[in-house]
Order: sequence, then C-alpha cells, then structure tokens
Amino acid sequence: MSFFGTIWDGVGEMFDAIFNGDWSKENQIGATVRGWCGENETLADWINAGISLATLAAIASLSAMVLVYFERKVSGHMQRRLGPMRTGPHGIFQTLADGIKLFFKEGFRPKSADFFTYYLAPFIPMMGSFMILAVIPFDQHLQVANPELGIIYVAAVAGLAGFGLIIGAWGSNNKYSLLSGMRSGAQMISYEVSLLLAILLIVLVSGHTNLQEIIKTQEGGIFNWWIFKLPVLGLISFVFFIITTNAELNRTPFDLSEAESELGAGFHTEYSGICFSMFFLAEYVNMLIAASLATTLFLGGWHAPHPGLDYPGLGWLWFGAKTSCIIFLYFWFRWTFPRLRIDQMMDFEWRFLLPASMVSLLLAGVFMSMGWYIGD
Amino acid sequence: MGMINQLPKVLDPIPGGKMVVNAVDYLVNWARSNSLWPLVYGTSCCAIEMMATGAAKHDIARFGAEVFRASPRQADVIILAGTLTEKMSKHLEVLYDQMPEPKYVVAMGACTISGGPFYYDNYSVIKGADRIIPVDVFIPGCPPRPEALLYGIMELQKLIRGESIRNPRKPGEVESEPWVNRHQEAVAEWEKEQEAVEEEIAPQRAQWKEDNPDFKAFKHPKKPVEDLEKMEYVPREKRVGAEPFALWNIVHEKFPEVTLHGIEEVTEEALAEKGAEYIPDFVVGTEQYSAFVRFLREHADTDCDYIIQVTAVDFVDRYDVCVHLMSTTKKHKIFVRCSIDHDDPKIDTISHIYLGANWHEREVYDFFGITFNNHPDMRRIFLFDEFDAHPLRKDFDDPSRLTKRPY
Amino acid sequence: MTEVDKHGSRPQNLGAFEREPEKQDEEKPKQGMIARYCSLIFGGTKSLLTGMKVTIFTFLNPKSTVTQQYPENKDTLEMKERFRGQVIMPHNEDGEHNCTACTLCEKACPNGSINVLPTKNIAGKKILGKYIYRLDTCTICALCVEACPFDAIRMGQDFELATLNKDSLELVLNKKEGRWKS
Amino acid sequence: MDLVSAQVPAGFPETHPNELTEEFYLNMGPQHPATHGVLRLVVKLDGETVKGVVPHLGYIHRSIEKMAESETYVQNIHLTDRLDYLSCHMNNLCLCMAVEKGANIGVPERGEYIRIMICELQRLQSHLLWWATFGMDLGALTAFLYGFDQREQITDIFEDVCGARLTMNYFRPGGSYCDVPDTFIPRVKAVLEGMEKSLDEYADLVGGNMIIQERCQGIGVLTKEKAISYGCSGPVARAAGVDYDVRRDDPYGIYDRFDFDVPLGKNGDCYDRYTVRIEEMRQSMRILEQCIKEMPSEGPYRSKIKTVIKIPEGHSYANVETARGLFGTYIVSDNKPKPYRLKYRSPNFSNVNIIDEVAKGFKVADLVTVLATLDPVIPDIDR
Repeated sequence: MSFFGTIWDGVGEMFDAIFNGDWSKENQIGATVRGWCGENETLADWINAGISLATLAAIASLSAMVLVYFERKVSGHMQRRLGPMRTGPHGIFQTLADGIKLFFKEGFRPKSADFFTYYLAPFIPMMGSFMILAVIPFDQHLQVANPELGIIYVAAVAGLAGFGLIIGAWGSNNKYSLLSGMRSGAQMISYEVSLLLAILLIVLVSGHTNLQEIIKTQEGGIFNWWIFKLPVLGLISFVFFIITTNAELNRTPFDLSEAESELGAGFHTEYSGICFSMFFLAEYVNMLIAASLATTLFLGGWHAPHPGLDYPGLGWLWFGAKTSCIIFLYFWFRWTFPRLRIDQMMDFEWRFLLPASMVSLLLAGVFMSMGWYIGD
Repeated sequence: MGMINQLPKVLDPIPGGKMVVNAVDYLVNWARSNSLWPLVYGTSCCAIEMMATGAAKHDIARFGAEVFRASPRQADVIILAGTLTEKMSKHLEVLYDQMPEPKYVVAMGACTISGGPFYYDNYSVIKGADRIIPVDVFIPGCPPRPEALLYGIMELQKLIRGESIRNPRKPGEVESEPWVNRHQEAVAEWEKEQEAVEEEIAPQRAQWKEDNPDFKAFKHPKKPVEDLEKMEYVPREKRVGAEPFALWNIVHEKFPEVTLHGIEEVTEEALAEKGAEYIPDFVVGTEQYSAFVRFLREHADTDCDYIIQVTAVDFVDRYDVCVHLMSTTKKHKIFVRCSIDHDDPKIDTISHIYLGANWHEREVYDFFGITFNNHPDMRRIFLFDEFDAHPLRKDFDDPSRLTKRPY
Repeated sequence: MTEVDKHGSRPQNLGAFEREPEKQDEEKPKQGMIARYCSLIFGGTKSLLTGMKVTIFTFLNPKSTVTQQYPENKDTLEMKERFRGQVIMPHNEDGEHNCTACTLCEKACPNGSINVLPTKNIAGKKILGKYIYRLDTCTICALCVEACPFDAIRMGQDFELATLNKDSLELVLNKKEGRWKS
Repeated sequence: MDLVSAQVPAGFPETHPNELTEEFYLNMGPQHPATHGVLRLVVKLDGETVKGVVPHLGYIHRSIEKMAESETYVQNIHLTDRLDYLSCHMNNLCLCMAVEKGANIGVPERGEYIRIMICELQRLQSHLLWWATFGMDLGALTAFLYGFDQREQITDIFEDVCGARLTMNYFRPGGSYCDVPDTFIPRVKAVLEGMEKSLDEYADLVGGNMIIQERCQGIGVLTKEKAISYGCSGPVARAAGVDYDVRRDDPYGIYDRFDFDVPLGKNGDCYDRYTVRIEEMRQSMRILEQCIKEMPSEGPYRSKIKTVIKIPEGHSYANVETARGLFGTYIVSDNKPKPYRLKYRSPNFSNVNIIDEVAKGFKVADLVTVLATLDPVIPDIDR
C-alpha cells in the first residue's frame, strides 16, 4: 500500500465511520438519538456526526487550554515560583484570557509572505490533530471512528503536522522561519521512523492494527499491559515511544524548531493573533494525542490497573489518569533539559534510536514466538 | 480586529444591545489586561531588573505576563528596559510597527522617560523614548525595583480596563516638542518672576525692617559630621614585574630617541622615587611607533604580549595616541605614547602585531578621527555612518546633539 | 619575518598576518568504541535522571517556592532601611523644612534633576522659594542627600511611582517657601 | 525568496561564489534573545554552519566617556555603574582607586575589607546571573529561575548595605559612602551556606548533564595564543590557559592577604569556560570566608576627603578584575575637579572580539553557546 493510499484509505474509513454512525451504534448517546429519530436513519446519522464533531472540537480546544494552564503551573512550581495567580482563583482562567486576547488581536501578513501558503499553514497541524482525535479510544464506546487500520491511519496522519510547519516557515519568507522549518522537517522525518518501529512492535505482539483490539489484548490488570507484559522489552520500547513522540511534538530537549534563544520564535516568527494560536493549539492537542497513544499502546488504554476496578462506563477516567501521567512526564522533561543541537539530534536518531528500535523489534519477534510473556 | 469594532454600530440601536456591547467590552478588556505578553527587549541595566521581575521571587507569571515573546508579531506590550540610543531607535521603530494592535509601551527607568543620567553632555542618547514611539506608562527609577515594574504593569492593566470598543484605541502620539534645557529654563522663568515679586515687596520689606530692628535669622541645625581621619595613599611596596630602569635600558639601547613621559633626566634614582606602582610611559615618534611596539612585544625581556588598550587624548594642539601593554608572563605594564599632528592625524596601525588592537583602533578612529595606516577594516565602530563628527575631540560642539550641564 | 629576525628576539609571532597552526590536542587514552557508546548512553541517562530528580523535588516541596506576591503583600512589605526610592523633603508639624537654598545638592546632582530656586524673605535673607525635583531624570544616586549639610532632603521609601502622565514626574518638594518670618 | 542577497554586508571579505552551495547572511540582533542585549551579529551561514561572524557594536553607545569630562570624579562613579552593571561595584572601585592614586587618598583597614567583600559578593552575583542565562540560552529554562533565586539573596545584601539593587554607587575615594549594617556578616554567612548547596544542585541540573556536556565540549575552542593576542581577560582567557588574574598578579586593595586559587582551563572550549566560572565562584566563597574571619569589627570605614577632589596634572591608571576580566580606568587630569579625559578599558570589548575566531565552523546553535559562555555585557562594550 502506497503512502498516499494509506492516508486516503484512512480518511475514507473515517468518513464512513462518521456518516454510517459507527460511533453511535454502540454508544448510549448515539442510541438515544436513534430512538428519537425513529425510522429516519439518515437524520440520526447526521445528528450523530454533528455531535461527534462538536465533541472533538470541544475536546481539542478545552484540553489545549487546560494543558497550557497546567504547563504554566507545573513549570512555575518546578521553578520555585507560583505561575499564573491573578486571573481567577489561582489563575485558572489564564489561558481563557490568552485565547480571547489572541482572538481579538490584529492579524496581518508580511508584505513579502506568500498569501496562500502563509494562511494555509496554520490549518494543517490543526486538521491533523482533529483527524487523529477521531480515532482515539477514550473508552470502550467513546470513539468517533474505529477504523480497522486505526494505528496505521494515525501514523499516516501524524506526518501532516510537519508539513504545516514547513509550509508556514517557507511561506512567511523569513530566514529564521526557514531555518526552523528545515530543522523541524528533518526532525519529523527522522523520528517518525523510530516512532513507527515502536508502534510496529506493539502491532506485532498484539496482532492487531485496530486500536480497540489492541486495548482488548491488554485486559486483566497492570501486568497485562504491554509495558510490563513483555519483560524489559516493553519498558524499553515505551521509553523509545516517549522519546520519539517528544521529538515529534517539538518539545525540549528536541525543541530545535522553536529554539527561542537561537531562532527567535522559530517557524511562527511571522504569525500573529489567531494564526499563531492555531499553531499553539495544535501543539498541545498533539501532546494529548501522543499521550493517549502511549496509553492505548502500552498502558492498557481504558482498562483499570486491576480487573476488579474495571467498571463499565468509567474507562475514560482510567484513560484520562494515565494520559495525564504521561503528559506530566512531557512537562517534566521540558522544564529540566536543555536542548540538543541539530547534528546531535540526528546522531541520536540514526545512530542510536533507529538501530535500537530495530533490535527491539527483532527481539519482540523472538519473545512472541517463544511465548515469553508475563501475565495471561 | 476590524470586525469587533463594528459591533457597537450594529448593536447599540437595538434595545439591550448596549449591555451586550458593554459585556463584550468587559470580556475583551479583561482578557487583554490579563494576558500581556511582553517582547524580549532589553538594552541595558533595566533589562536585568526586568529579568529579576520574571524570576522566582517576584514572578511576573502571576500576572500572566511571563510569556516573553521573541517575535514582535506575538507581543502585546513592549517594556522599554534600558537606554535608547540614536542608532537603536530605528530598530525600535521597526519593532513597534511589527507589533499587532492593540499594543502598549511601558517606559521603564529614567533613560527611557527622559534620558535620565544621559540628559546632558550626551550626543548619542534619545532624550525620552516617547520621541520615537508613543509610550503609555512611565516607571521612574534607575532602575525601578521589580515591585515598581509590577506596579507599572498594574497601572497599564487599569488603563486597558478603561478602554471601550465604542472608541477603539488609537496609538498615541510621539512627543514632538523640541528638546529644551529644562534646568536653564526653570531658572530663567523663576528669575523673571522674582524680579516682579521683589518690586512688589520692597516697600513692605522696608516697613518690616523698621518694625523689627533686632531680627535674627533662624539658624538651621547642621547634620552631624562624621569623625573621620585624613589618610595618605599607601602605594604597594613590592613591584610587579621588571624594574622600569631595566626596561628603559633595554629600550634606550635600541631606540635612543625614545624618552620617558614626565621625566626629563632618566636615572635609576628618579625612577625608584616614583614608587613601586609607577608604570613606564615611553614617548615615541610617529616613524618609530609601529616598530617600537613590535620590539616591545618580541624582545624576550620586555615580552609585552598582551594589549590592554589603545586610546587617544586630544590636547587641542596635538593628539596623544596611548598604547597600554602588559606582559602576562612577567606581569609588568608598559605605556607607549605617540604625539601626532592635530590637523592631519595619521599613524601606523599595530593591529598586525596585536589582533585585539583592531577594534581599539577603530574606536579611536570613531571618537577622534585618527586614521590608522594599513588598518584592515577602518570603519566606525560605535556610531552610525551618518554621524559626521568625532565626538571625543575637544572641539566637538554640536548644539543639536549636545547640551552643556549647568554646573 | 625579516623584522623579527633583525631584533634578534623570539621567533614566536602571532600577529594577524602570521599565524601559527593550532596545536593538536594531547592524545587521550583510546577507549573502545562500544565501551564509549555504552558509557555515553548509560552515563547520559543517569545524568538526565539526576537533573530530573532536582526538578521533581522542587515541584513536590511547597516550601521551595520563594515568590512574594507583591500587590497582595503590600501591607506586610517591609522596605530596607537604606532603600533609595526617591528624594523627599521631610516637613515638621508646622509644615517647615530644613532647606536653606544653599544649592549644594543642585551642584552635586550629576544630571540636573534638581532646581533650587531661591527667593528673599521679608528680612532680605535668602530662603528657598521652590525646590524642583525631576523624578524623570533622577538616577537615585543619593549624591544630593550626601551633599546636603542640613539634612533637609532624604531618600524616600516609596516605589509606586509609575504614572501615565510624564509631566506629573516634575515635582515641587517644598510645601511652602523657606522660613519666611523667623 | 530573496534569501541570498547580492550585496555583501559590511565587514565580510568579498567571497568567491561556489557553484555547489550558496551561503546566506543572517542578521542576529540587535533585538535577539541570545545576544544579551543589543549586540548585532551578522552571520554568514552555509546551511546551519557558521562561516563567519561580524559583530556590529554601538547600539547602546551612551557617550559615557564624553560625559565624564564634564562631571566631577565623585559624580563619575555613578556612570561607572552603568558600564558593566553586573560588576558595578568593581567598576566603582576601579575609578575610586585611580582617583586615590592620583589625589593621594588612603583607605582605612575596615574600608578595604568592606570593599573586598562587596566585590567578591558581586562576582558571585554576576556569575550566578551568567549561570542562569547560560542555562536559558541552552534551553534549560529552569536553570534561569534557580540562578536568579540564589542571586536575589545577594541582591538583598546589597540593598541592605547601600539601598540599591543594581546601580549601587557605593564606593567613594577613600572608602565607601556608608558603613555596612550589623546584619551584613550574618547575611553573608547565610548566603555562603546556601551557595554550597546550590552549587551541588547546579552540577546536577546543568554541569553534569550529558546534553550540556555534549553541547559545550570541544565547541568554541580559543587557543592561549589567540586569547592573549586579542587581549581577552577574565574567565574567558583563563579557560584558554592564560594564567593571569589581576587579583593575584597585580594585587590591588588587600587581595595579597588572601589565599585563593586561579582556576585554569585546558582546552579553551565552552565547557572549560563553564567550569572555570563555577570554580571561580568557589574561590570567591573562600575569599569571603577569610574576610569574615579577619575583618576588624570596629574602626573607620572611610577616610576624610575634600569636598572637591582635584588630581594634579598627569595621568593615573588603575585596573581591577571584574567578573568578566580586566577593567581599567585611565584618567588624564589637568588639576581641575573634572577629568580631562577618562578612558575605561572594558573586558567585554576584547572578549567579544574573538567571536568570529571561535564560532567559525560550528553550528548556529554553537554560536549561541559561545556567546553564552563569553558572557558579554553590551553596555560595557559600547560605553
């Protein structure tokens, strides 16, 4: 299957899922809507699709806002200070204020920037994030679309964000942006290889590409999660996954494309107001997605750490808790480490991460054929 | 945003619409005042206090303003931390223009309000940043302490909360009044006023003197003076490095025309009298200058491998180019001076002997207009190319730039 | 190089035109490549974890927070005794001050921030008429306070001086003229 | 995109275009986070590799040397604060020493101890700020906050002593303008205790960090010969192996009474500059500890001076070791209360001069590292 073929299949499947009400068939809300509409199934499908899209938008913007707030608070307390305090109690409305301000800020395009690419760029990362959010299994039935090739679809769409940065960097006609765009392009392409290998390992051991099915293979307590189920190897590939997603997210120590002290503001140097906030938003939604994927692939998704705690309908709580932990890990990295240099980053990927993940993939095959699992 | 400004036009005529506009006003102002992202801009001392305000103890993040943006496109407020010079002012204008509306400017410290310490006798500092870009809040202090900056930001927040979309904010105007010597002006004005008062009061005063012939003026109590001792300077006893007389002998052997500055007859006693902190100051002619410096560097006993500085002094009838050298191995210092013609100041370069002399010579060229022959890169170093004078010359007197201090 | 030889001094010359080739590093004991690779990975990971330990301990320890919340702590904020805020002229209960218009402070001020404008009282004695103090140029160096022989001016403790109007920074410090009658 | 401009910026040699690659010029500054103020660097880049750097100065040139000619010696002290504001006490001291030499003014014993202690505290403070910004330039933002936190305690001491946080204007010819308060010694002791812990923490967070080491070792190598020839001084020169410290080799004040080491680097790379500065902090702490032991608790803190100081015709030169290197004051006097010419020799001026030499051939990110370890204060360069 060619690269573009993968994308189009995935997109097709998503549209299928939305318009055929895949989400609504197993979900309580969907069922209720169906009940109201009676026999008019087309109407029910449309309403369900609308609800799901609205939910996605809400999740995206809300989570970004909450994450930004928590990032500022966490960074504050890691740095012996308090962080936002004066906008609402303990500054909880800080990001809301930022958002409103950015929305009402004047937006303009530099004279020499290319109109089409300049305005196209901020939408691409945002679009990518929405498309992936659609397949994230927040709970057993809380998922907009459940394509059979879910994980491959995710991998394919995740590459879109990089295009956004490069196009934006090129379109704004600024030397700093250009350097930053080149850096992020190189970074995204290289680290995607290791990311895919880490994902492939899970696909190999679980035998599924469907996200729900992957989660189902991790049923039955903490030692059935892939991070522990494969002795040592699971942990190692989890670490690889975290490192590579960290790089994909352009966060410290891999924040070369936004390196404040080197390139000013990086690829969004020339963006202001709402366009800038799109990049900003996508960055944090992508972080949520990366953490959700790590949860799905390695930490048992919406399963509780003990089978006894697995109440139906509360899976999203477990999912959220695990995701938050991983997001905290990202925060922690960001506020501890200095950033790498471009050649060191490349060295790290091609000289260490890629061979190591290949070896771990091989080992996973060995583990699988020998049946070296912990747990059931 | 242009669209939001149309809101009052549409909504105000509708009943209840005014309240909606007010609500939007409140919301937008609330958001703007609580999300002031400053531009990373700091030129000098105040920048350190600005950084200290961002640091843990004072934590500007509490106001939501810790998001220092390196790109002016994303900044809301520019805190002018530090002196603004003429060369920098063009760049500041560009930065201001690159910021999207609504944008605010906080002038931090005396330099940006009025030139501060650089008000008089100064040819390069802009006397107040509001002559370049409109300024909203002025924070006096040199530099203001972090709390003062926070107070200034709170003042700015108050200003923003008072805005309305009915009357959208327009950038303020830059100060256009010509710069005046306020000190002199105040004195002149006062003297004029006093003359009138004197005339008016004269008869009363005569009357009063008659009434109170034994008047004694109030004596203001003086501040207690600290009981201090006068002390003499105690020079160091042990000399660092080679004895000046030994250096003199080495030099004199090779360059007999070279003399020591301020000493007519060089004897061992005369030099010993100068104390252990005396630094030999050789006077050399223009022809030998370069060779002499090279000799000092390369001779094993002088061994002056380190250049402290190259500078010049304008003695009205001549320029003295002073070269200060040091030996990092033997630890002694040697000064070299070379008098050159005032009308046609030219001298050989020593930048091929000391790489560091390159910039020092450019500085001398910039300030005094002394040209260094064979210098690889003879450009101005500090001032901009349009500056058509050499400011450290004693005859530099450009009233458009320089105002004399009153005392 | 001829000039150097003529002086008969050391051949070492590192001027801009004659540069010596840079010295080679001393040879380090060669490590095996794999050993270096492993030590880099494990040592590196360890060093990163040590760094993470520092930040997480700070995060978990609420005592480590040092922030002083300025506008909220206004009542308890204590300024240092010697803090130099702005120049003030203390007045007694009768509204009188100690200034004799001797202009020593004006002369001591490095940037003309002070204008001491004298007048004559009814007895013909020179007294202070107007004490103009320009906060906008003041660098708060306290040279004026040092110069004053009568303790007429001091450094105040106020720092909340920010203003929207530049002209309000030109202050007149004396409430009334000098001791008019006495 | 018009990235490759036909015109070669000022200061670069004419290049012979290569058919395979095109180089382009990147303008860093004057408003750029890495340039510590308003230094402007025009960088010639080949991809990410730096092919040449031309610094442009003067964006904060404030004509201090011209102003000095119309202010008295005591008034000039407050202008030296504004040169290198991070070592302003040392600058004050340097001018005061030059005036003392010229006008024959002595300093009492206690005054000398106060001077040394304040100067060493200032060095600690300056190096802490350098450490903080070094972390920030390399992307470790937390380091910035930690460094400032520690620095704030020393700033508190200064505020306690002289009432200002940054531009102190504290020393006068003959001593200092007021005595230190009683709380001074206990506060210094507290800071020294805190510093010990902090330095370990700094090693954990930044110094020992592999990423920092990889980014600093072997980067921006400055040879000893170059360092001397360019007139570099302070930690930059000492990291390159130049064994010169004004405090030891040309001792001023009472520095000859103290026992301290001068740390030297081996390779002259960025990491050496880092370690030398950290070690200098430890040595400053050693000097402070000795000062606390030996300082007389009683006695005058300054000597009596005339209200108008005049220096007889001639010249007077003094130099000190600031946190950045050799700072010199050269006074040419004509027996008037104001100097005829006052020249400051700033260490940063020479230290930044080497930037082209050390950053060439490395990456853009290394240029930032090099700048961070050179630790320039731009107003000191421009004066």
